[in-house]
Amino acid sequence: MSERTLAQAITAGLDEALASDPSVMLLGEDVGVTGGVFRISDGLLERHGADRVVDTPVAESGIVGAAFGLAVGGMRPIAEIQFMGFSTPGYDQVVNHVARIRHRSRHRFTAPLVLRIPYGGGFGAAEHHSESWEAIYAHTPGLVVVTPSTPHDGKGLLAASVASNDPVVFLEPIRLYRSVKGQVPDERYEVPLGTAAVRREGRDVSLLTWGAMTKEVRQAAEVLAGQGIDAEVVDVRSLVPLDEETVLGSVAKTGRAVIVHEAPRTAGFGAELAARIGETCLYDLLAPVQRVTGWDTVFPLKRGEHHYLPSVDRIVAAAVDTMADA
Amino acid sequence: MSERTLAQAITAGLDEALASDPSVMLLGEDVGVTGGVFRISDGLLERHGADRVVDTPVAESGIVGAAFGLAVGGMRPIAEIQFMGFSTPGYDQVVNHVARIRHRSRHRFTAPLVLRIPYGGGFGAAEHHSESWEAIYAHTPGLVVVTPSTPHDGKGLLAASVASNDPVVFLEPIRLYRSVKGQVPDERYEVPLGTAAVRREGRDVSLLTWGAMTKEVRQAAEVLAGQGIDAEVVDVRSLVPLDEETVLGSVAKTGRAVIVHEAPRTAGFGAELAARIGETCLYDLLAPVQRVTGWDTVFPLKRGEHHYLPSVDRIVAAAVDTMADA
Amino acid sequence: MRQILLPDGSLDGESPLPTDHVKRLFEAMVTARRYDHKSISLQRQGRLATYAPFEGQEAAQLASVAALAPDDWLVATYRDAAANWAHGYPMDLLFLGRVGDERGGAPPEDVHCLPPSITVGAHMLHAVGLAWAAMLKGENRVALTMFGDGATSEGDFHEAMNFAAVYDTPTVFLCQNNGYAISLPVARQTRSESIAAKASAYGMAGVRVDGNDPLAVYDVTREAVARARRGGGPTLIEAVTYRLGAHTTNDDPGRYRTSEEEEAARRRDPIVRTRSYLEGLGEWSRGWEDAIETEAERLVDEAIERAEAMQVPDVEHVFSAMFETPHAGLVAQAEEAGR
Amino acid sequence: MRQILLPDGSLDGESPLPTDHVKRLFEAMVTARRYDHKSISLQRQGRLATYAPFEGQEAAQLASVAALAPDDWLVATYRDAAANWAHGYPMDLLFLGRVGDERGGAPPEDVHCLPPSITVGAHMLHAVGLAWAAMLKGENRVALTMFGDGATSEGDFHEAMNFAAVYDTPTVFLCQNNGYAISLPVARQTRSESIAAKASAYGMAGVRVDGNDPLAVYDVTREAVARARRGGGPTLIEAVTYRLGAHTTNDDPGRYRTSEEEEAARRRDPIVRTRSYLEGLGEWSRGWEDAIETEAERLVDEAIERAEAMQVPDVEHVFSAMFETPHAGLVAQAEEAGR
Ligand SMILES: Cc1ncc(C[n+]2csc(CCOP(=O)(O)OP(=O)(O)O)c2C)c(N)n1
Ligand SMILES: Cc1ncc(C[n+]2csc(CCOP(=O)(O)OP(=O)(O)O)c2C)c(N)n1
Ligand SMILES: [Mg+2]
Ligand SMILES: [Mg+2]
Repeated sequence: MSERTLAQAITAGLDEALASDPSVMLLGEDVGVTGGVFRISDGLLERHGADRVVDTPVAESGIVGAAFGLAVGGMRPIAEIQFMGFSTPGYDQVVNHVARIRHRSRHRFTAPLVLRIPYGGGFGAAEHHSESWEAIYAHTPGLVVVTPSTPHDGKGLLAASVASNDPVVFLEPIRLYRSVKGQVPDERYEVPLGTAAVRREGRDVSLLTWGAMTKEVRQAAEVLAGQGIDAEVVDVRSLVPLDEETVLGSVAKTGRAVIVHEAPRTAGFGAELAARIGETCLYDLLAPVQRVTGWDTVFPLKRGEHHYLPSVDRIVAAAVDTMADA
Repeated sequence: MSERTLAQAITAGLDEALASDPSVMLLGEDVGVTGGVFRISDGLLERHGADRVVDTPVAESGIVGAAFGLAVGGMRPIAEIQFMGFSTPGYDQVVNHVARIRHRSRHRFTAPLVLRIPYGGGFGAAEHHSESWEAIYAHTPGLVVVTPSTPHDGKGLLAASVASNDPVVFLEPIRLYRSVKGQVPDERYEVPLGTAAVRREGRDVSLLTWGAMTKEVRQAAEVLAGQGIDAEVVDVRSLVPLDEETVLGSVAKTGRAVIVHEAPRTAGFGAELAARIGETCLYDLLAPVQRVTGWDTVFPLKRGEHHYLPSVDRIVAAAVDTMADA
Repeated sequence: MRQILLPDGSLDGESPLPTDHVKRLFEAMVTARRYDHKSISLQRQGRLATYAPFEGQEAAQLASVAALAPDDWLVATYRDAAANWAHGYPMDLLFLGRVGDERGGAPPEDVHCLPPSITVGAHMLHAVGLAWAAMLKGENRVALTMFGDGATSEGDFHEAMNFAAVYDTPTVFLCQNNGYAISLPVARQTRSESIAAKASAYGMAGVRVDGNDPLAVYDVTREAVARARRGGGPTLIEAVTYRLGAHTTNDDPGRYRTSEEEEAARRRDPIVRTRSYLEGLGEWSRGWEDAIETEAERLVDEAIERAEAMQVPDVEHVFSAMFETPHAGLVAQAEEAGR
Repeated sequence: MRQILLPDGSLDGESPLPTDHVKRLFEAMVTARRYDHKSISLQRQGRLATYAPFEGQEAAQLASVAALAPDDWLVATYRDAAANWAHGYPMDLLFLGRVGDERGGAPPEDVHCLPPSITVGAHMLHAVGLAWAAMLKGENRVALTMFGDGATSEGDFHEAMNFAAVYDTPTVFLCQNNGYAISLPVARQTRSESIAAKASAYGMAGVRVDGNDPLAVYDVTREAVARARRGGGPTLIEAVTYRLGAHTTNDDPGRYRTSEEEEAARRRDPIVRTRSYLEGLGEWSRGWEDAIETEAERLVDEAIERAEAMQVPDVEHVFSAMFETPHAGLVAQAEEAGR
């Protein structure tokens, strides 16, 4: 066990994956010599060599498309996109090829690659550096979509993603890279894809979230506790496959749900959760499901981002609202 | 008034737009000399000249990106993507630029373009020719997203789209191009963006849909009528902005909803409707909202597509189910 | 433009192939054309979905593939059935894809062809990745990717060419310049003096060859494959050919080209040219070609028969190849679908 | 590589610019550098978000823009503040964007600059579209787009170059080859012998120029602009320069380049070179440069003051520029946000 930040845990996970399987390789813009704009792959070029840790030209479709070919050809590439806002030039390759080759070829060919994408805002960045587009990946059949919010999950979900024979979109919440710390086993372990984690048990209302918003949601739960409301915090963690048992089970138990995400509300992944809750738990519901989300706007620049990001206050207010509705 | 198919109505709308505003132009693959793979722009090159009806190289990002510049520069380009499956190479330009320039420049620059995308399956096509990706456009703040299901709407929504000072994604249901006919005014008229249409009034259950599925949904409503169930058919038509009054009002009235779309279920636009229904009409609901959708799979090739597309039977069964649940 | 076998059937230089090999190529071309014609007629009968004919491009496809080793990758398009077949893709599976069945995308384990690409452009990067993987794994494999003139307008062409050059992957880029991207002639696709000339933008070798000349096509491809195999990096080959048929069975070429142009192109038919050559050598007879035709017909007919005899997939088929193991939500959907 | 003003300050050939114009360029370079240094220090104080310095690239940016008419479009990047400022983009708005306020993206009506592009690649197509629009509308406008060496790896570069050439749009592509895409040196981005050489793949004129030579940069840009304006089509200019500073204030160039390399590059500083030239002409004095510095400081300080004095946007700001008129759903969200 070592105390690590989320960033360090992911670095450790990458290192281990490279060390334990010669077919694993890393590619992306600036991942080698500089260790990536977030230094997540720091030291890996020195340790594993330039064949395995590859700096690419600025060409996202090239990165994903080449990674696809590498994967079909028997490698296990981990491709990095520098920021989610720059993932769209590679989106065609993901949607039309990465997600589909297994189906297209009836299992004859597979593309076991991991696409790492730092995402989310809250650090006053320039435009295109704060996006949360998990929904457009979750809407694409054939992809696994996960996002860790703890150092333990950072390493464990990564191990499971690299081991997976299906392509995995691995979303890394930038805001948490260095702001969460925790004990991380030094040996290899997997956090299974397709499992959610209950971060706090509670009876009154389920707070469902993932990625960086887990932080505000946990804080909100504490505030609510102070007001006598016992919130359950569910870190959905795996959007596809979804752990319905844990996520919907929580709502069935509490009868109330607040869904929290950074992405714009309309057609965000929160809508999917709300729809499933309505389908499965309608008769358990004591109040309408609430969504506390980013707005249907561009992610604002520094001066405006506090107006956009779901705040502890907004989450608390929504939860209180669901109680009042009972 | 003339009797026209949806395809003919759109052609008439394009012709009129070109004739009435010299800044309107058409660009896309094969739109000129051949009139497009669906012959929607047939005759327009001859009538309006090669400056205004432009055959482009096979380069979707180029089409959208150039259309963006044309629009910012004062033209009103109507750009065509040949099939929705080929829209993803241009998706980056749409999401990061077309949808954002107004916000980025505080109204100083705008991109009033129309992006026409034939979409949907049901005609036994090759892979990538049957996609329904409306959700990934609806999830993008800054875009208007509409889809006509009648010849009247085909021309009227197009007129409104071309006149709009905001970018419009104009989705054309391939399966309906030649299979629906109706009276279309010869003069110019607009069907306002942001309005839904009630295609059949009913008291028992609201069937919410858009695009090509309106056909099966209308048929389902007739079948249901035969079983004594009075279904209301709402053609959502404008996904963004959504006509909440009509769509949610219908559900509030009937207390039951079945949402029908071709796209994969998870994080499809149906989830958004279900979420809004849950938020707004929870206490009106007499049964869980149902989604009858494409599956979370690749759209199958010809031999399998009947397993995928929502059928009249599935829609009827879901509606009956909501009645039983009461 | 490299040429060896001139349009009149005479040679300019020496044949890189022994005559029996040329005869086998001729056989393959005749067989492929039978497949092509059969596909069009099956499509007219509603037995195949949209079909993209390759008539006129047989030399470009078959003579280039003839330069590959069986373990080399072939990453080609919807129009390259001849090439895929020559590289081992069973004809019945090629038909099956056009019948509208995903199982057509699953060539046998020992066949190194990706399923034909339907999207234009993206697959060239796949060939780069496959070649790169082979390089990293120390396998002695080359990846040849086929694409059209139209595909060179896509951003992915640029990124694929660049990656291949930067990482020196053993990739051969074979562009079949058949004159058109659907209706758009090459002159309106690019102002470049040729497609081959684009290679220099990537510091790559580029060569233009008469795509209807099987000997020259073979020769330049063999060179490119050899270069790639010895670590000399990628090559762009432009095979100048012509699509004698329609873009697809949905297309009407009369809208964008003249019959004079089509007739002139027919005179450059690679099969006619190869026949003249063999005839000149005294290696051709009507009887021999008739025998090839008869055998081709049998082969093609049996292939479509096998394809059509494949049981129509059940609902399970839609769900069963999305993931290695379908997850619970998908299993639930499959049950819902089966109801 | 085109050169006129040699590194030692002497001329090879004739200056295309009268001396007073060169002096104005010198003034602009010094002022821009002040802006650059100030931005870095403001960023360190937390008053600006991440900043991308252009030190060393002043000649490439300012001498090229000097060849534009006021109505011509400039479509440039995050690193091109000097160029934008020279084309009329108010300095306070350039600061404001970096302060993190969208109003920085709204230059006045008579300024024909798009907001600086943050994405790499996409904006080149915007310049093509703008130039095309001007052509169709019979306006006599050219669009100049600036981008880095790294951007030439993106598919959008390819599509932009191709569209510009195919439609003969009056577009000037100005690549500032500053040696790196963040950490990746040009030699590992492409195997092309130069960036300029890529022009021939599009049948376009391509020219390589010493980007630290303001006279040559002006000269080649003037030629390209004139060609575009008279309907002669687009040009690709590669201005070979060097980014003396970090990629951005978050970057540590020590990770990927040596101090020797940096020092050698400093010796090619365009300001030093221009100073030597003017000095040689007897047109420079320390006092004059000091006066420029003082004026620059005032200008820059006032600009940041104005930017920081702009009221912090309220919640309305987030919603009010998404559409011409916010639709009901958005109005409801704005109300929710305001609570
Ligand atoms: C990304 C993408 N865009 C558009 C299409 C539609 N389309 C199919 S074939 C074709 C033309 C391709 O021309 P070319 O590359 O010359 O190949 P050819 O058909 O002539 O063999 C187009 C535009 C597609 N399949 N994929
Ligand atoms: C599409 C996209 N991908 C990645 C990035 C991240 N990024 C910002 S600048 C840069 C390097 C660009 O290099 P170059 O074009 O040479 O311009 P320079 O920064 O040297 O001026 C990268 C990769 C981006 N902004 N946009
Ligand atoms: Mg072609
Ligand atoms: Mg650079």
